[in-house]
Amino acid sequence: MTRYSALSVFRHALSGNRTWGRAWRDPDPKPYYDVVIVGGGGHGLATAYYLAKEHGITNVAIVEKGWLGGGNTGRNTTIVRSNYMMPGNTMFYERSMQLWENLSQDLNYNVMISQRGQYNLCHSPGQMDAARRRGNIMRANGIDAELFDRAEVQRRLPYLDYSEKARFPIHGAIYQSRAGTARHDAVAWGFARGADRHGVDILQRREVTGYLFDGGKIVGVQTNRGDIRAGKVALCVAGHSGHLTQMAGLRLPIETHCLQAFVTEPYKPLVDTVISFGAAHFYVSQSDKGGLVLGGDLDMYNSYAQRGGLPVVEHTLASAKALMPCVSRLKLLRHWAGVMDMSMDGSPFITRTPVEGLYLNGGWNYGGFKATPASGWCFAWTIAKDEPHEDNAEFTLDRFERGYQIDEKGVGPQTNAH
Amino acid sequence: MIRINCPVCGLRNETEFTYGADATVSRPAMDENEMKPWLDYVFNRTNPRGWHKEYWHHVQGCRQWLVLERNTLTHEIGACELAREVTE
Amino acid sequence: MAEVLSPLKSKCVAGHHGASEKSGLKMGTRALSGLWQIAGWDDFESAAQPVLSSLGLKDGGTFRIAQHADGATAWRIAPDRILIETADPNLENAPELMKLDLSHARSVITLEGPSSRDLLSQLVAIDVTPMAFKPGEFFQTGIHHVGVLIHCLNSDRFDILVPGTWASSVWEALYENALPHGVETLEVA
Amino acid sequence: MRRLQKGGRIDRSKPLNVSFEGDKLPAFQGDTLASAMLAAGVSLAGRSFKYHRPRGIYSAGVEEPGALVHLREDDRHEPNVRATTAEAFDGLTATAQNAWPSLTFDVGAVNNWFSPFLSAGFYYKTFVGPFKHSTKFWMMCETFIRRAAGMGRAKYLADPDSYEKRNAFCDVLVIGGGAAGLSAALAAGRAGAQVILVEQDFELGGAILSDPAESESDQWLTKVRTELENMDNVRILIRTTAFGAYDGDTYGLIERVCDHVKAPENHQVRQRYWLVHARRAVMATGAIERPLVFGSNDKPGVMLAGSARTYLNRFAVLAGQNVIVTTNNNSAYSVAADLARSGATVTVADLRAQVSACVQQIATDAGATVLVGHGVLEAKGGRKVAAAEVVPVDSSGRATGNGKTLKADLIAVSGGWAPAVHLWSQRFQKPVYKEEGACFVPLQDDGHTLRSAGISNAASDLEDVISQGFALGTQSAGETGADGDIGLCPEAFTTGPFWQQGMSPVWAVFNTNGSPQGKAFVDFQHDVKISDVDQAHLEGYISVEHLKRYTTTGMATDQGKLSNVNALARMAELRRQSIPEVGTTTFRPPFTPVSMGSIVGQEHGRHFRPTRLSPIHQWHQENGALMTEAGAWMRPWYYPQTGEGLQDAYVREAAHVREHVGMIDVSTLGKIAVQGPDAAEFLNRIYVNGWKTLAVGRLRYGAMLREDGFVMDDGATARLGENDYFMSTTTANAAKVLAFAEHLLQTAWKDLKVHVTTVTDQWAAIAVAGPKSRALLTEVTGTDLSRETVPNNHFTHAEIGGVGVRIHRMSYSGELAYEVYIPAGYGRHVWETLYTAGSPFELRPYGTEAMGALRIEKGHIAGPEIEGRTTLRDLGLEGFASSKKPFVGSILCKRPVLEEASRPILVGLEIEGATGAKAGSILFPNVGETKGHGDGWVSSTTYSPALGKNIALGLLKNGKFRAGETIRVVNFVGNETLRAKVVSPHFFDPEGERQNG
Repeated sequence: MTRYSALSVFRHALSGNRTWGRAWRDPDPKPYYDVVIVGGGGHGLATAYYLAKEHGITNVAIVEKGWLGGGNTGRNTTIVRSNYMMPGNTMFYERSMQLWENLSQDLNYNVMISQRGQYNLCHSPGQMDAARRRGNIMRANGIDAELFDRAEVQRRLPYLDYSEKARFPIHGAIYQSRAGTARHDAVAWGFARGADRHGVDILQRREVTGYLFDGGKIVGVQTNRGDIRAGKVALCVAGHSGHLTQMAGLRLPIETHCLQAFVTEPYKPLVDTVISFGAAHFYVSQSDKGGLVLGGDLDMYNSYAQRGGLPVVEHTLASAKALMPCVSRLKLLRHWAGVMDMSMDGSPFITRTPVEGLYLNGGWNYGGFKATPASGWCFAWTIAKDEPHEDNAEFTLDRFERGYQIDEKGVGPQTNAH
Repeated sequence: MIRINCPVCGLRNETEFTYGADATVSRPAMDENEMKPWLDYVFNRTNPRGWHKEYWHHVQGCRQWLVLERNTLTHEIGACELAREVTE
Repeated sequence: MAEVLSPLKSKCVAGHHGASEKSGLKMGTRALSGLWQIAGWDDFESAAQPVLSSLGLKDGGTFRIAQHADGATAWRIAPDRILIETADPNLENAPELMKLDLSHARSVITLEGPSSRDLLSQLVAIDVTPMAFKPGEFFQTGIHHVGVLIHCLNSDRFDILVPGTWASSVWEALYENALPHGVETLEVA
Repeated sequence: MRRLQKGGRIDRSKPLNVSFEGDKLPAFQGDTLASAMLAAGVSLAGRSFKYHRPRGIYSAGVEEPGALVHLREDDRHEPNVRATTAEAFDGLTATAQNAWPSLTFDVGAVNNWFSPFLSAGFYYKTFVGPFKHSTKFWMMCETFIRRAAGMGRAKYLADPDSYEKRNAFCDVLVIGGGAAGLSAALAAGRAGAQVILVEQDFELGGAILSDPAESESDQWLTKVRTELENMDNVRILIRTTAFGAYDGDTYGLIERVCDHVKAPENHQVRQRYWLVHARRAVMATGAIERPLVFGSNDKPGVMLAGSARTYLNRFAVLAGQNVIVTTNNNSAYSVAADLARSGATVTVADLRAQVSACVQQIATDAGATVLVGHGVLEAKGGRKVAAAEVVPVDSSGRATGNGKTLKADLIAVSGGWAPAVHLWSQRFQKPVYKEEGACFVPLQDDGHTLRSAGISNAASDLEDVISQGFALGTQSAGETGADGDIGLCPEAFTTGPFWQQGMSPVWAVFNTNGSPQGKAFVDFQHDVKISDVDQAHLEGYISVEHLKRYTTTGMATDQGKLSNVNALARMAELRRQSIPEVGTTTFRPPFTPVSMGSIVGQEHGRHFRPTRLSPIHQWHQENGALMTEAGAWMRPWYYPQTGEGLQDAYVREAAHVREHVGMIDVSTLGKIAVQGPDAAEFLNRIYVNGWKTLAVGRLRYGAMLREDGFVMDDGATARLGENDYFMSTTTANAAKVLAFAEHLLQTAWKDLKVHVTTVTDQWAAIAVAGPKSRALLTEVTGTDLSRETVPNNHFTHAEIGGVGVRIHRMSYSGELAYEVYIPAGYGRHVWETLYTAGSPFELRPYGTEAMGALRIEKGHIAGPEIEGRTTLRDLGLEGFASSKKPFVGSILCKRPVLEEASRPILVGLEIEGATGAKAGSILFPNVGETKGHGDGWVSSTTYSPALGKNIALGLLKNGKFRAGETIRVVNFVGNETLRAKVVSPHFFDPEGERQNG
């Protein structure tokens, strides 16, 4: 396995880039693994990586129905941040942030963590108060946060609409300087390469169709290309969690919804940070290639179709122009959608399940990408030790029964409102 | 653009409606005292891939709640009834 | 008695706006003579009949076609609700029927002119071509995210019933979109 | 390159002023910017994305990867405009982009020298930097990368133009105005269907426009177009792109209304966004020619063969004098022949081993030379093509011997054609691969309402194109019920070799050793070379999605219209699989990039969202109120006197209410009529407290929960009549509560005879509060409002200024107070009547900030406390909940965590010192660390004029038992720590003597 560096790039270039080795193997499955991870997205790959690296469990397979990183890992708006307020979330996302900050070095793969900062704009005194509470919780937990007034936001982001015409005036913003973006595909590839290096088998184009049971315990998976036995089966299939737990007879507090993302044509640097609009569900950043990456609201109805509807296209672009009037003459290049688990309180699950041998990582709502490293790290811990780490202790399925809803928005049990 | 055939107003764009909730779960009776049926009603979902029954509210029309059959994989639309006329 | 103040009063100042030398539209408002909702339950239609009859209305119309009589118009807005415009403030009482005064809850934006259907098609996601939307017909839909009732009076004349607190904003949406057609705003009569 | 003296479809009588990089170009009406550039001999049009290599004009259409320019200036500046689709207009100015300091000397071109180190994925392997736990090194590198990347430069200026949206309905939407689309529209139109025909070009005709003018095809076009133009039921939209096919048979179109003039005039819109609901759609979108891969195949002077013919026949521009036409199919023979006939020296290098004699003859008859079994190995020259190295090749494109260098200023390439299946693929699924023609086509399924005809459906010849179009038009119209006489299919016209007849699937030319010569590009705009595809394969990025993302092929502004199949073909070859086994990526909307402004239409600025105004709004504005947003509403925040800021104003206003009397516009409260024989039962279910005993003439405070047991809303409800209740909700939750009530009544509680109707618009409401409120209202109404006649929580009817109103006696401020409900149209009149009559009582208006101060003094909860995560108990409301009846949320509110004794509950805080606390501060014990989530938070704060100190409401763990304790109030983001004493939230008049007085 080549160690990547500027030197290796130089060396390979001299030989015409014809001597590179595979980033990961394409192995045949073994009959038995200690852990079979279902889903080769960022979370599954990260789980495998940390199982091997942190817990020495290397007899692990990832079973992916398509190609690794082909789901939401490669369809999101690439934002990373750790500005969560609710106990149960705050330190989990901060762990993720800390892992992000060293991820390129750890994986020897540049996942392009760009800590260009993120602004959450506020448009009323009430929103400023809510932002202050969030910022204060972050700071009390050792996470960076700053609250800016209108003048400071205008000084920093002069291209937003501060005119009389703005329907929702900007009152200020909460800012996290360590937040930013990461190159989403690279995250999947980097974890895949890292896991592979530790001996994890990545089995692509193999779809799980059912489970192998021994009594009530799950002891493996059935796939469209044969059975694989396993000590533990771990689901990392956000978007399809309900479908895969249904096969084990489990209903979840999850619905699958469709979230669209948008990219414009590439332009020279225009927006050098991440901006979230507080008056509507909208956020924007600019990729290194130059495309403005826009995100909006859910399509609102349950959907497994990886394509979105026009109302949200209209809504998102209107939000973009309301926030940044200069985008009007810029052009939308492409829009697509990902399907995701929307949970009843907007927060995830990293947990054992009532079915013995089955472990669940899902319910990521909008927040899956930024959670990737910590999700893998905590899930690996949970699988290895059969108990949660304190950072994912609240991400259990029984929290609804107990009344412990981790509801960052305070909107209640309505999946499409989170 | 999903188009819904409201039994009162006719075929309309989804923008006139709001999506409500899964219509396959029914609300327990008012005097239900057990916790479990309420937990199931409020939180747990079958979340099917394929045909689904769901509540939509025609907020910019007749303000009726509708039960719509819709395919979550293809976004095909099936029957649509007034919720009040649905018999379980 | 004081005068009823229309939320559109400040908008309705006589003048020509937008594209010069074009006058595709006239926009104005009119006062509602009185607006009532009657609502009932199982046997709504027969419960409503005495009220309708007393106003000279044959019935409550259909979900698509308004029922009109001298001084009264009825719109069947839901299976068990009818909206009635009438100057008569003392509607008949009927058992199993609830009356609700909404005379101040709606404003009317009047629209007429050769471009009125074009303008509607800019804001309404419904087929408003003459074949599809005929005089006497109405529908409830959204304009600029606000629920409205649009009533076709004749080939190029429409009444738009708008919730009063949104009326100013809906007016502005219509007005901005009307500028390319050339628009004449009419003074409140 | 030169403009021919005659021919073409340009209007030589209408010369236009057009400039590129400051140089004037000879242009005519009917030109595109690209044709004018070619006519002027401009070969260098732009720079590529990564290596900043010189790029010329490669195509004549939407697939253009190279000639991307800045168009127009100042606030109408537009980056990344394809010169090939920009219609020439008088006053057009264009400049080059992605080049610094100039197009001809571009510093970024240094990347080209380093290209071996910038191969696929190099950035994933480098720039990590030596420092652990730091992203600084990468971010430094990123700054430079970002500056070099991007294409055009956008400006921060607001767009001066306007846009509009139009909804349209039709039976048959025909997408594409070429032979197939025209035939389809004709059939559907004759049948009597409502038809919309869209064409992205500024002329109908499609590929016919590339035939010599006045040929047989023109006569066909004129005849069909004329008939269509005379049909009332056919709407023809030119300059209109169908960019997306969406659910519900909805199609998005963009009509470029004014992009072909310097600026829109007289309120014209720049672009129009059509949302078309079409019962059937015919996709007649034609095909896009495919490039061939060889060394330096990106050099200016290399052009798609069909495009060279378009420039010749449509724009009368001969794009080269010495032309190599290289092809793997017959279509390029028409190109060779037309170019040769126009005076160029033409050599055809045909990659195929065998080419039929009659096809060869087409070229040779016109004077061209044909080399069968030959391909171009490399384009030679500096900034543009000067020669081509032509080699004999085998069936896989590998050179079999030495080549010869031919002088050339144009290399016209044809790698076959790819049907434009984008719209179909967006809507349905991946297209299917058709071996014959080696291309992806839509799956023909009669269940689909969008179907394709003509070349986009890989029609075999022209007759097939026309008959497919006509048949599908007929069928589509028939399915919508249009059954008029369609007559006969218009006769086909003769044309040259048809698109990719005879195609041999070879797309690249290699050296004898199997490697490409120099840099051979797959994706021109993103500089993806065939060696990058090879490397991706080597490293295991072998799925099409990995390939695309790792090499970025197909991700440029042309979205792979040119690169897609060649990259797939190379990967298939490397994987020793067929192209369909390797698969294709999914096409996503839009088909071509669309301006964001067009989709937004008029919904921007103030009209981004509608605004809701109280019936009294104008008065507030006229009287100097500062307004604030409250959801969709605008509300008076405070009424500043000269020189006053927010703080001074609200303290004055609040103090005034406690001392005299004030009034506030509360028309924004949600108001719901609850009517029917079961109304009381309904209220009993939806509120936590009991309603069965409320008498007519009285009102009662109520709180309601969500289904999960958390507090949802609160407000007072009055019983107006036997079956008639008037519910009020908070401003913020009005719509939510109404929809929830309707849902319960129509789904779960169908047996209840209750109607709920919003009456928010029907009623203006004014709260009159303060010790003098009774005196004022008594005087102005002449009604007995004494404590005995109208005690708290009662209402009465009265008249103010001749208007019948309803006066509710209830208090939010804690003062003696009333809410006056007025029919909305009289709201302002009553407000003004009160204002005038109130003068002797020192009546003053107050805003929401003072209202907040008053309610905080009383410990009344509002939005900051009902924040979706608080329970009745948290808010001190548990006493309201009835234990005798079930209500919404009554079971789930008993879940263990919701009943934990240690939950933060509502407390009052008296802030020590002169500085007030900030809402959102965190509460900590007086000693110890200030870490974690603290003991609670501050929800609402104010300076209390009544108490003369700063106070706050907060939620504090074990708050019930901490009265008197001093705690810390930490506002980390404001760098401020205060101390506060925990007290009862009922700061002021806890016994309620004032409000009950």
